[in-house]
Amino acid sequence: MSINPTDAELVAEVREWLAVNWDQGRKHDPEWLGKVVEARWAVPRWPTEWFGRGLGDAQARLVEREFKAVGAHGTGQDRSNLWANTALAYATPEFKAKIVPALLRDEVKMCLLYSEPGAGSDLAGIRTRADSHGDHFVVNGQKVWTSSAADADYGMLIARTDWDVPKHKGIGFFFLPMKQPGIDVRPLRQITDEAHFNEVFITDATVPAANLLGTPTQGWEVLQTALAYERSLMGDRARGPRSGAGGSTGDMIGLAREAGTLGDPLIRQDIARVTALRTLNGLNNARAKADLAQGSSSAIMSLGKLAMSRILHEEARLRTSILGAASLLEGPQFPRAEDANFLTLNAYFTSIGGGTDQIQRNIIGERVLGLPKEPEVDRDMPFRQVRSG
Amino acid sequence: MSINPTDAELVAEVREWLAVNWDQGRKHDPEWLGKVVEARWAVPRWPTEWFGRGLGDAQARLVEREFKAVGAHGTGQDRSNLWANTALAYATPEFKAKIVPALLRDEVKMCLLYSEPGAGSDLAGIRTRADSHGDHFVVNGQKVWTSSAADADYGMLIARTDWDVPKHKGIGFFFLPMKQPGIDVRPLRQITDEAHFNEVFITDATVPAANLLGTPTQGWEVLQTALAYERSLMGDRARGPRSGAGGSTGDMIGLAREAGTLGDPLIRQDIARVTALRTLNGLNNARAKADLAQGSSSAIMSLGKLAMSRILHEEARLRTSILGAASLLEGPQFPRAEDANFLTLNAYFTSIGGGTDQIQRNIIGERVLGLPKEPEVDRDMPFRQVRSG
Amino acid sequence: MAEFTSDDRGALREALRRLLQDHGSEADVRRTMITDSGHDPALWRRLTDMGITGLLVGEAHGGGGGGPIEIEMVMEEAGAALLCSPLLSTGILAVGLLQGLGNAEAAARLLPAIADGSRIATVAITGTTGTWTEAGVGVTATRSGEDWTLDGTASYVTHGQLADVLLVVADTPDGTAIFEVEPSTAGVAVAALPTFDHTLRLARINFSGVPARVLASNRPAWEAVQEAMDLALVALAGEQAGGARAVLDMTVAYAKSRVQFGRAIGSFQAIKHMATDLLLETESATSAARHAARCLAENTPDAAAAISLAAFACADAFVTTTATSIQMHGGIAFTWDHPAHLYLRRARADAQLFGNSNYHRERYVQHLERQS
Amino acid sequence: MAEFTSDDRGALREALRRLLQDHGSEADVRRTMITDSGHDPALWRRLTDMGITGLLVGEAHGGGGGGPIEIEMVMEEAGAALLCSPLLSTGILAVGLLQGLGNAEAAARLLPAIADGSRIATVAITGTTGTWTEAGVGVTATRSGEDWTLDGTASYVTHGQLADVLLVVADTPDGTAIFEVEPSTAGVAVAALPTFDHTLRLARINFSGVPARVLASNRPAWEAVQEAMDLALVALAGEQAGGARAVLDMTVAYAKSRVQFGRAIGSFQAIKHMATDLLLETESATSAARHAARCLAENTPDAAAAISLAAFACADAFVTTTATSIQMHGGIAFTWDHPAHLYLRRARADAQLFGNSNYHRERYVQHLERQS
Repeated sequence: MSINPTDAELVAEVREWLAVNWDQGRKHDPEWLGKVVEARWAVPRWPTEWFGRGLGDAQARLVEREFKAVGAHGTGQDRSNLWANTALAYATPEFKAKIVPALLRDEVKMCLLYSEPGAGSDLAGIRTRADSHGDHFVVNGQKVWTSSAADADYGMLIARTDWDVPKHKGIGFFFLPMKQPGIDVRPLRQITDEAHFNEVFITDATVPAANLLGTPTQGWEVLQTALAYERSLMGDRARGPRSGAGGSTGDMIGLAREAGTLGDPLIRQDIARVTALRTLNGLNNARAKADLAQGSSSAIMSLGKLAMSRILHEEARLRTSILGAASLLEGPQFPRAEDANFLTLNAYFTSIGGGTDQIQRNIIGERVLGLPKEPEVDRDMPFRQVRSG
Repeated sequence: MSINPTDAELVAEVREWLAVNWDQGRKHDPEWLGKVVEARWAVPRWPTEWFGRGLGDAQARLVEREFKAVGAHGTGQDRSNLWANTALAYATPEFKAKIVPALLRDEVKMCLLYSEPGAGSDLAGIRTRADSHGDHFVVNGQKVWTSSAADADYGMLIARTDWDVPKHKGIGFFFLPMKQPGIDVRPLRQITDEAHFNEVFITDATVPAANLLGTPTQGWEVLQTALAYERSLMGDRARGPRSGAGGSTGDMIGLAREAGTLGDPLIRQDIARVTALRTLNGLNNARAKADLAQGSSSAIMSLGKLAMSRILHEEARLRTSILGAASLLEGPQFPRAEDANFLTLNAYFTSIGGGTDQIQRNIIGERVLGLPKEPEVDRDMPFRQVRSG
Repeated sequence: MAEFTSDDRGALREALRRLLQDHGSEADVRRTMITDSGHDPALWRRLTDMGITGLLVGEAHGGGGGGPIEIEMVMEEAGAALLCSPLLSTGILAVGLLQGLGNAEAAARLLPAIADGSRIATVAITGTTGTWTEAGVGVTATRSGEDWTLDGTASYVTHGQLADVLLVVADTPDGTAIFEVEPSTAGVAVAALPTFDHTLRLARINFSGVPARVLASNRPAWEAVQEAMDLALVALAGEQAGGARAVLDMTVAYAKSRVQFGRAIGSFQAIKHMATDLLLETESATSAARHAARCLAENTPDAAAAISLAAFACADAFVTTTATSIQMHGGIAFTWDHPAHLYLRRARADAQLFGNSNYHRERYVQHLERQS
Repeated sequence: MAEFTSDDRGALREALRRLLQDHGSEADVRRTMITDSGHDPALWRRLTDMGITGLLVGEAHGGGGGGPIEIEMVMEEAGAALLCSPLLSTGILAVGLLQGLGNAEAAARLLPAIADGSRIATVAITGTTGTWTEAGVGVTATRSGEDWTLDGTASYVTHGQLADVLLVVADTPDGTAIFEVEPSTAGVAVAALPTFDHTLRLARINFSGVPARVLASNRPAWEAVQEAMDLALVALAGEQAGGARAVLDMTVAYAKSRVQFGRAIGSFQAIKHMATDLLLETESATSAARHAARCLAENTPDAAAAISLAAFACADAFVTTTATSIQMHGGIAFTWDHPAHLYLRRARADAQLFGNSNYHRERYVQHLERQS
């Protein structure tokens, strides 16, 4: 590893390393990732003490480009590995030393333990408690909307550690070991009749104090960091038609042609309107990226999720219109109906999940347009006194 | 006048009186109204001390029916005369004796001095001041959205009398004499290029203490009574097309036929949608009346203004669609365009005036659906400290 | 028609509401909707005992002699409770058609068993296009002497897999005619269609050289079919209005009890204003459904317009209310165990049966044109 | 076409913005819009000096050699300031048509004077139907040897009463052709039409046996007209996006400063959420307008689709934004003296010129069909 390499030197080094170590058939297994970590390619932006090279963003992207060119995986985790980044920023040295390399090698499975049945839009209103017992905390409560909780080794948990301070100020952030008796993971059946999420019931589970990130009441701040990583990665998480046969989600023309309704002037207007929404969102995103590339931040970025919510609801509605009575049906025999109906329901994943459209509008109104916040009745009140329901 | 007459006796009495006193060509002048008042037909529900007969509602309606049958005017003022009812309920005996008969005889012209540039949705936030000087108050401030202020003898004024109590608790309600030097009435030019309203600038105007209704700080309560009278009378205050040539405001079929766009499937759907809104509102109102007649109050009543706002905006939009490029024009040469454009602008009279749609939704949500109020930051604060802007 | 006083109606509504509380709860619906038949025979018997299944059947044939006003009211309650039953098919559509045809023999033979709930009938109208118009009929009838045989496909047949008697609308060289077929007849193949609304049952029925009894009509048969569909549309409008009301009530109750940021979410303008708009939708749907029922009962000149209006206004109101309700609930309504999606499924189904909103808007405009 | 760097564009935008602040304020607009001509000749000279009136004219003819990207940008500023001027008619529509026709003689004769602002031209396209399609043309041209005469009516001619030169689209037995007419020619009757948007001027022009010079085209003339309209639509899209942005900014500023119930109204969800939705509309309109300009400048295969998309997306966004803005302001915006209605008037005008949104949506779908 050369110190302060030129671009050419860096590219030569990574190419040479890949030439020696990467073979096409290779799986992205922990063994490969271990090599990548060891060679300091996993997190080139990170400091050298932590498996990194202290590279700037531009050079790190050169590394990513070379990996991508040969189809290799494992670099760029300083951007993409939510778990490792969060741990690096806030974990205790002892826990960091243990967990960070394991995360970079993908040896531990993770899940998020944030939302609760009583704390959805108001995440700071969580009531899961973590009570300190010296070298460990005891956790009790219920989490919901957790993906992959059944397989997880650790959950990134927010839990209340102090009930006598305002709600944002009494939260701790933990790496909670998931494989222990006090943790009961149940699948959560969605309106789409799938179960991508879990409910997690936590009863007297323990977590070592060393697994705390930041101070016992610094959790809200840690969470903001973790959420920022998550957001920067998210992109468009909306899923396409379930049948997989619908082609581009935007191809309403093809759908209407197939259904024999493309000649209907009402359908045609609707296709124009709805296709335009998706196209405009694409143009907005392209403009936002161009603005960012020129160094000026863009208001548009924040609008993406809200726009996508509308697009998904409108596309589902249009599909229903195009199909007419055929939308009464479901099942694999009727893939178009299945798509229309699935997408109708699944659109709520985007309009509710990760902050409802209404909460998004608050955020955009306040952060982008600079409109004043609403008075918050519980903001400065000891959490113990905050009304729940 | 018989005491506790039977229906038949009452009808006979009013018929006989009308036969003697009413002639068809008669104008509704103060002289006629004076006779009606004198004969105690003006306000038959009111007590006998105040020109009334103490009749119940059913009998009073019999009187109204007889007046209506011959085309005579002047009875039922116990329902319809906002000014007299308000004065009767709250004025001092001396002022009442002077003003009430004059109001019943329509000898004094009135206007409302409620809204201010800084107090629209938030009427309790008025900053026009009325400072007590013993036997009179001195008034300073500015009122807006006043109809007929130029001709008025008195304005029903709300003004702040105490700045050190919360906003609803420091307001006085006055009959302000309008013909005095301190009052400057200016026409307010609307977006429709009409001037149905005025701005009223008040500089050191005086009002006798006797013209105060209720106590000096009871004004908010008096206002609620006055507003309730106003609401019960309002009905549909929306105006039709300016050209007068548009026929029924709901006849979109005729308009489209004339414009040659009735064959357009998009226009047809739009006509169905918009005509339905007006028809549904009519059905809702009919159902509300039937419910009321059966003694059960109806949620629907409250929805009328909100529904009408949407109807008016939608009808104006539809007219524009039907006309197409012709809507670019205005003026008497182009009455259809004039209608479409006037109605587009005038729809805001209903969606803003008398409480914006947004305020209406608050009221309906709270009063009809029982949803909780928002926290009000200034409700219990001395008004002096309340933020303005 | 029998005379129902307003007290009679109130008592019937109250009894039905209580019955559905006791035997048609959400848990009952969830239990029933996953059965093959999709309805609960025990509940069906109770509905029969209450006179619901035969409500529209004339008294001469053992029914209640009710009309559009009564059935609209019943369907408001059915919609609120997501009732799983073939009432729409047998007690409304088939009864309406049989009574409208003017075939006394068939009426006398079929109506009593429909009224007493022992036979379930339905009407097969549209083919695979799913357009409930004369052009959409997918079955053809061929005559040979006095005998008729049916060929072709009927689809989206409501409760077709439950029916003991099929009334089949078919094309003949002389226009539309109505036929009576027992599903067990050779050449009839009834295939259940999987429905997005799990509380509904639909079938596709193939006819291959099926002998059928023609139910002669003393009037153009399509007119009678249209009339039966109009009756069904009034009933559906009631179901939609009742469903919307139930969803609104559920949503408002949640908005009052759910606390976020230290206060009930119903105190936030976003939620409050959505609720208010849904109230207007729901009230308007109720007015539209009841008005259509009254016009149809009194056979007023504008009855057809009133029915078209109710058809699209109620369909759209139910879909809007249920769809918005999920958004207002947030995550909890994204779960299977919450009832919101059951209503959304029902609303989406109701919005397609017997023609969608665009179709009914066009019909409505045609009525307006004639009036104008 | 000249090469404009991004710095050139920035400088031009900045200069224009400053000019309009100084000489095209709301007070200037109100003063100008009530004059007969509806534009301010002094401001027009300043715009000429800045190179705006001739921006699209080729450098060979004394213009700036700009293209769609530059004119879209200029029109964003014009829309924001409600600029009263015949720029759209003379500097865009007429220039576009003259440059697209491929008639070198006419271009050399007319373009320099348009570029230096000394002559104002416009294009008469539609007749009294107000549909900007070939079928909507209301003037007929008759040939006699080498001479042509025009008869009929053109309407909704933008700035027709200001024009020194009329380019008239007319039907001939061999299809559409373009003619040049001076308004002072005998048989030409120009009548100003009163417009709801007081910042716009429209005229109806009658032609009665008017001798006219044919501007032969080396391609189907309607194609050239359509291209000129496409250029005008891109310009209008820019005006709409810029107008929407100005209205949004004005509204947000008001929502921050206006206090009711002891707090800024922008802190209420009803207002905040409306503002957010308008932001999305405005950003989308801006993206659509700029994308259409870029596609047209680069003549990409999907340019026509991009222009149609911009035409309806920007038109609807401007109308929605201005209409919602009035509601958000409340009573103050119901007064003549508040600028909100001026924007609404402009938005409603822009939504009709060169085809309304339904028309452009249909065009857009036709492009999608060809791509699909």
